[in-house]
Amino acid sequence: FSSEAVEVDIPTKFETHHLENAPAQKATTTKDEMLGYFKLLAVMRRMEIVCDNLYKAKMIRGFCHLYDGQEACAVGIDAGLKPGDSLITAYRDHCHMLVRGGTVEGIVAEMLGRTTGHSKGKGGSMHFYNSAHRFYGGNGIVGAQIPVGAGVAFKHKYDGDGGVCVACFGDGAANQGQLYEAMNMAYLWKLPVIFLCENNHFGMGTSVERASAETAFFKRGHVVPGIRIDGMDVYAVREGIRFSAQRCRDGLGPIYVELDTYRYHGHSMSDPGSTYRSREDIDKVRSTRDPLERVRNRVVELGFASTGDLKAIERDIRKDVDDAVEAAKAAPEPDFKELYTNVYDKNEIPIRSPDGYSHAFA
Amino acid sequence: FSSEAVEVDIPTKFETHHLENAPAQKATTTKDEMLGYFKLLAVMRRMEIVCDNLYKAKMIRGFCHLYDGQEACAVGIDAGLKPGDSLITAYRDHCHMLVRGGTVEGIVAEMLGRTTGHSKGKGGSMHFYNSAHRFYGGNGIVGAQIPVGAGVAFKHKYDGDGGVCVACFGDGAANQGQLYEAMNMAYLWKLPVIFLCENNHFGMGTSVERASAETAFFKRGHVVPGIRIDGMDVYAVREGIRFSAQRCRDGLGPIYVELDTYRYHGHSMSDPGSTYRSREDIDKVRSTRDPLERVRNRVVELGFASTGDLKAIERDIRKDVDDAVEAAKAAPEPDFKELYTNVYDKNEIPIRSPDGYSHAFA
Amino acid sequence: QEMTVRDALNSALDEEMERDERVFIMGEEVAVYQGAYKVTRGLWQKYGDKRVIDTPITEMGFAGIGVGAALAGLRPVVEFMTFNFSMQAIDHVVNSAAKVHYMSGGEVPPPAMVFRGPNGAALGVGGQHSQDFASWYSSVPGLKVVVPYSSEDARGLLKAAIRDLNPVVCLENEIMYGKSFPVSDEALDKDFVLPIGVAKIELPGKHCTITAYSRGVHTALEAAQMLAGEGIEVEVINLRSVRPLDRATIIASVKKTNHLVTLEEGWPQCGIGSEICATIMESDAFDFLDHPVRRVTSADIPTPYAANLESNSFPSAQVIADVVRRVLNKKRA
Amino acid sequence: QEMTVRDALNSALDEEMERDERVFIMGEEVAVYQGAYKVTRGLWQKYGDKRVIDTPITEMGFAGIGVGAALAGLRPVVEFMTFNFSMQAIDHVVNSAAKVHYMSGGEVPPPAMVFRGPNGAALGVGGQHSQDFASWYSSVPGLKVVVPYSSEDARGLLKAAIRDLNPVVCLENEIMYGKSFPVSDEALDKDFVLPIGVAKIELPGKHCTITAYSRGVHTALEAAQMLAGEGIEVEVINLRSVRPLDRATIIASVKKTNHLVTLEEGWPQCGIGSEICATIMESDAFDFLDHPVRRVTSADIPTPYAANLESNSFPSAQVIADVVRRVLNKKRA
Ligand SMILES: Cc1ncc(C[n+]2csc(CCOP(=O)(O)OP(=O)(O)O)c2C)c(N)n1
Ligand SMILES: Cc1ncc(C[n+]2csc(CCOP(=O)(O)OP(=O)(O)O)c2C)c(N)n1
Ligand SMILES: [Mg+2]
Ligand SMILES: [Mg+2]
Repeated sequence: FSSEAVEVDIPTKFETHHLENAPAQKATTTKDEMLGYFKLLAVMRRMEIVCDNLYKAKMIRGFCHLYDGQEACAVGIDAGLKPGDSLITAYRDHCHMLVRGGTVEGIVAEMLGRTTGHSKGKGGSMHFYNSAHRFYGGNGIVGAQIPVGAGVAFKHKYDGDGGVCVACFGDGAANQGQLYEAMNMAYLWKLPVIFLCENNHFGMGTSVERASAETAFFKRGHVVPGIRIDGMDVYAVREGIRFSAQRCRDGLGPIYVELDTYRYHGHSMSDPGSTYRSREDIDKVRSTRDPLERVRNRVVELGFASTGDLKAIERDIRKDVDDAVEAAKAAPEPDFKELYTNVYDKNEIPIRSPDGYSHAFA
Repeated sequence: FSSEAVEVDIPTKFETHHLENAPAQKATTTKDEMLGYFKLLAVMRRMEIVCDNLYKAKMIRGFCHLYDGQEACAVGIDAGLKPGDSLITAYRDHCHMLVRGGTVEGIVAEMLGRTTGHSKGKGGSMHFYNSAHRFYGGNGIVGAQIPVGAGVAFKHKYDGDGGVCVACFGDGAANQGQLYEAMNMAYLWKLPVIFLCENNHFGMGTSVERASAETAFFKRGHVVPGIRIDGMDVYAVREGIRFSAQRCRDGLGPIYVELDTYRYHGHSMSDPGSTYRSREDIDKVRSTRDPLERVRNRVVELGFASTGDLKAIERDIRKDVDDAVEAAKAAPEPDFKELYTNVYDKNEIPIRSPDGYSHAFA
Repeated sequence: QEMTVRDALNSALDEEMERDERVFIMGEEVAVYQGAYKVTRGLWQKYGDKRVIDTPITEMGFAGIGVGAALAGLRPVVEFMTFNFSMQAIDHVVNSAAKVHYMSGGEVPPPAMVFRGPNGAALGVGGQHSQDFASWYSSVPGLKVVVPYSSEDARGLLKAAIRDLNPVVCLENEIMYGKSFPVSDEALDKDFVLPIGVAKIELPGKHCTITAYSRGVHTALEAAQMLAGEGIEVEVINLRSVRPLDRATIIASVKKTNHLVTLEEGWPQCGIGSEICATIMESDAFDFLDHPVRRVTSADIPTPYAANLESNSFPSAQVIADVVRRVLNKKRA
Repeated sequence: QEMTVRDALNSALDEEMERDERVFIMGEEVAVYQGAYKVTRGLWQKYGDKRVIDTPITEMGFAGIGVGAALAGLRPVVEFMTFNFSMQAIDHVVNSAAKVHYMSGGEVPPPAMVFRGPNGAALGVGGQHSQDFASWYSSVPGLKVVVPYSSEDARGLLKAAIRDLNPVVCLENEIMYGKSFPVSDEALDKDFVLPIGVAKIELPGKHCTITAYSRGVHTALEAAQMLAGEGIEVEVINLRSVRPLDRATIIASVKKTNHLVTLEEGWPQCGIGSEICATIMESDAFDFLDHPVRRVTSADIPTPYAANLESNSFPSAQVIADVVRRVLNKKRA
């Protein structure tokens, strides 16, 4: 049956810091669930490839931080949380948006600067949000989302609603002082926050060894307990997050989670990624740890679907993503009057235009 | 003989973090040296009492952060360093200035806003400096002096001059993110910097337990080694600093030093200090750990001087300090034209006055 | 009845916390110590640890936490012990708080929160503790910035700020905390709020307008009194808010008095006075000017400590009166 | 010969490092990666780890380290990958660097150092990556603030900034990095420095003055060209430095043209344009005005992403030309 529970192994050992216990090295799943993960991972992979092309075609402007390689993080984090939990991340946010109420069309439309984009075209690739799904961005300033995420957790505690906030950041951001300030307060006040480092081993062109005195990120909370999780294995991430969130819910305060992951693309589109790592480095991760391939192998091993079935699924996804992109392209640019809306809660404060002769809402 | 070496015990054990060795629990000294420390401590004690009075007489304005209780820190730090080493601290800086080329007259005159003040009356109590003695302040912004101190250490390394910089900060400042940013870079770059926390157990009215997730400050450098030193014992501080500075000189990078100390006065003059600790708390420290009394006892035990001799010395100091204060009071206020000097290296850029009609140097 | 600005702020906080469970206050020494300047006196005793929160000395961290709590639906009042320290946190005020509503295309409501604390000149606190941030914050779209002078201002503007659905910066002044002002019954009402963006004519007059805010209003009134003895009737506008700036009130006043002197305790360049000069340039009040607008500001220097220098670095009533006389082409009486 | 602004900055850094052992550069990705925008290309290869230093992404920390190194006698060039991130470090620029010489009564020389990087508008980077910090930094006594436009500006001002004995903020513009300009032999000299605080008349004209800086000069020249076809001769002033601001050049120009339009890509309130309006108010150029000064600025909003909105949020040549026409009371040709 597609909803029958099966057990899968989590091969990479969870490493812990200041924790008495650790998640089990296995997870329970079903055929439906596993195929669902496969599809989500495949959609993400495809979406990012399409973004790459749109950027090269000069249809996406400015920055564009692709997530391929790291997909198991976004999928696993979301799978490990409960409805009502919150999420915040940095600028590498397309796929986090996808698990938090976003659609490929809405995401791509945003990057194309269309009015149907999730931020009406006003935010761009670094600024996705979803209030209903408690997704608070999308932040272009390295490190800034970390205390903001702790503040969202503050609200969960204040209201006693049992919610947890996951604040994602990169290995580069992990050196930001505001992380330490936030961890200190979160520990003192027992805030239900998961400080989640997506360690993809580089902050732009700088490897973790060159940027961080301590590269075992999960230990850097010092008194804050930590756990290192294989970020290329969606089940490992899910179980690790579930475990960590439960600690938060139990009132034990913050935890520092490190997801060991990798990005295939350069930092942003202007980064050829050639000065600081080799093609072979990337190929090696791709061939041994790819998050999509790992689920594919599991599906096939468990007999949930054949290689051919999965190829067919991917073909459909390809088509769906292409359709979404076409729909996004077909959407209009934002109306000119959107220039002046959303500066304040109400559109009634006069706002000056460049020429100084005209004011919106005046 | 007054220059004959004697050995004194350091009763409080040095506690270490990530260090293979520790300073010995004894120090070598001489009669002259010990009497010198006694005098310096006594001058500081007296100077701070006099400042207290001057503040209450409304002659010192604004903030005034007294150092009594903590004197062994300033004296011991300086005694543990070599000529050519550097020092930077925060606003509680009167006594650090005294060991770095300052005079009681120059210090008090500054606080009285006189032109003979060490900063010509333009800085006030939080802003003492001495270029010749490599004393870089005096900083009113909590935490700011920490990376600045690491930058001074950067210069020592850059020039390979064998110097070390001590960057002092309080237990409250120890939570500032910029400390972590600075420690990370100092560790990566092996900067010869001593991150020195003068833990006087309170940041204004907040006890360390309420402000810090980890109150063993010397461990908070994580990978940066650390040492906890009795900050009420001038010999402990001296030996601990000497040991730490040697590590820096040996190219081993930064170290985190915690001086366990205490302030007798309120945070600043407006703080009655009554909401967050009791009179008895203070009296207990005074009667058991006072840095001046400890040296007094040692002097007497070793027969270097009698109680009466020391009283006489203190009487002289009292007189000297009073004379210095009188001299400071007698000095003129800064000349009006000083208002506009020292904004830039040269006094030639026109500077606008409040009325907008007049400009200095125009 | 009379009330100090401190008590006005304190009562405003108390009433708004009473009114709305979501309102809480966080900052250094706001709870046990009852506020470095005692603005939060008694609140911790009344509302407890949950709603009056002492933070470590980590401005960047707690400002960010405040923004997050607001995004999630609470109504934080974040106290900076002084606004000088807000420079450590200014990225959160601008990039995390002010811009998020716009960048999300409206998907995220603006964080409804207040950043407040003493701003600008205090006495004898030197170069790092005297900066006026009115012009910087007033330049940022997405923020509102209020600058109370009197006790009524303090109550009405802080209460309005807390109820406002946008991030509001409330720039108070330490020297004013202890000053007492008469307060009307209306101003004591639990629902007394002042509209943000509306200036107040603090003193009507017909010869020359002075715009001022915060402690500057006090000095402007002093100057007005000096000049009154010389037959010069000054109109003093208390700006109350520097973003939105109530240009209409300034323009109307200038059309009446035909003369304008701007006053601020901040640095001159790109200050509030500059903005008001530009406003007059761009309005029809320009044609009513009998003399070009003049600015009175702090000297263009870091604040010195020594009393004699310090007093010369900020605009005094004498200096203001002199400038008004020059603008009016009058000799000192 | 021609040179891009990027190469101009690069050669300036190279020559100054060559000239003075104490000069070093630190910032994110300045070494191995050769600069996020390649301004430091080749320097790490030439000067090695000691003098070209990749930092972690910790602006507050490394800006503070830069200040300390300068206080101790080195000549740091601190690169902010963009000035938007300088908000995390602004306390060090203002409180640690700009004020220390004054607060020490001259005991400590000012930290001789440069904070540099791209500032203001870039293309398609959205609300958090497009802020113009010219007005904020220009308000701070103790800082100098240069705003190069062309390759000659870039070379001459950056070299001057590095040699200056005060903390200097160098606000570059990403969009300009790739632009090519002719450079004179003189400008290629190893000792070519431009005086900080002196503006340049980029285009002489007699009908209307436009003040501009950085990329704005480019747009102003475009507008001037459009207007030239209509017989309107615009004088374009390239400010080059916003602190000190070369008021004399602006005033002289206005006395000649009798009309002034200020241009900036920053937010309007308390901007450089406001300051220039105030400057004219307070100078005798006021009496030469045939029309009040008008400001052209960015719209008073966070920068939107979508291309059509973005282009409307910054001043275009068309908008500038329109404003000049209005100021001159001319119909569009
Ligand atoms: C405060 C700040 N400094 C610098 C930048 C420029 N920047 C953007 S992303 C980035 C690298 C971040 O690396 P990491 O945190 O590891 O995240 P990743 O990109 O790998 O997801 C840098 C330096 C920024 N956006 N904000
Ligand atoms: C950034 C900043 N925040 C707040 C303050 C106000 N303040 C001055 S001293 C102080 C307490 C610091 O305590 P600690 O670091 O323990 O040093 P101590 O006063 O005990 O020497 C505070 C909160 C400040 N000066 N700077
Ligand atoms: Mg990374
Ligand atoms: Mg302390």
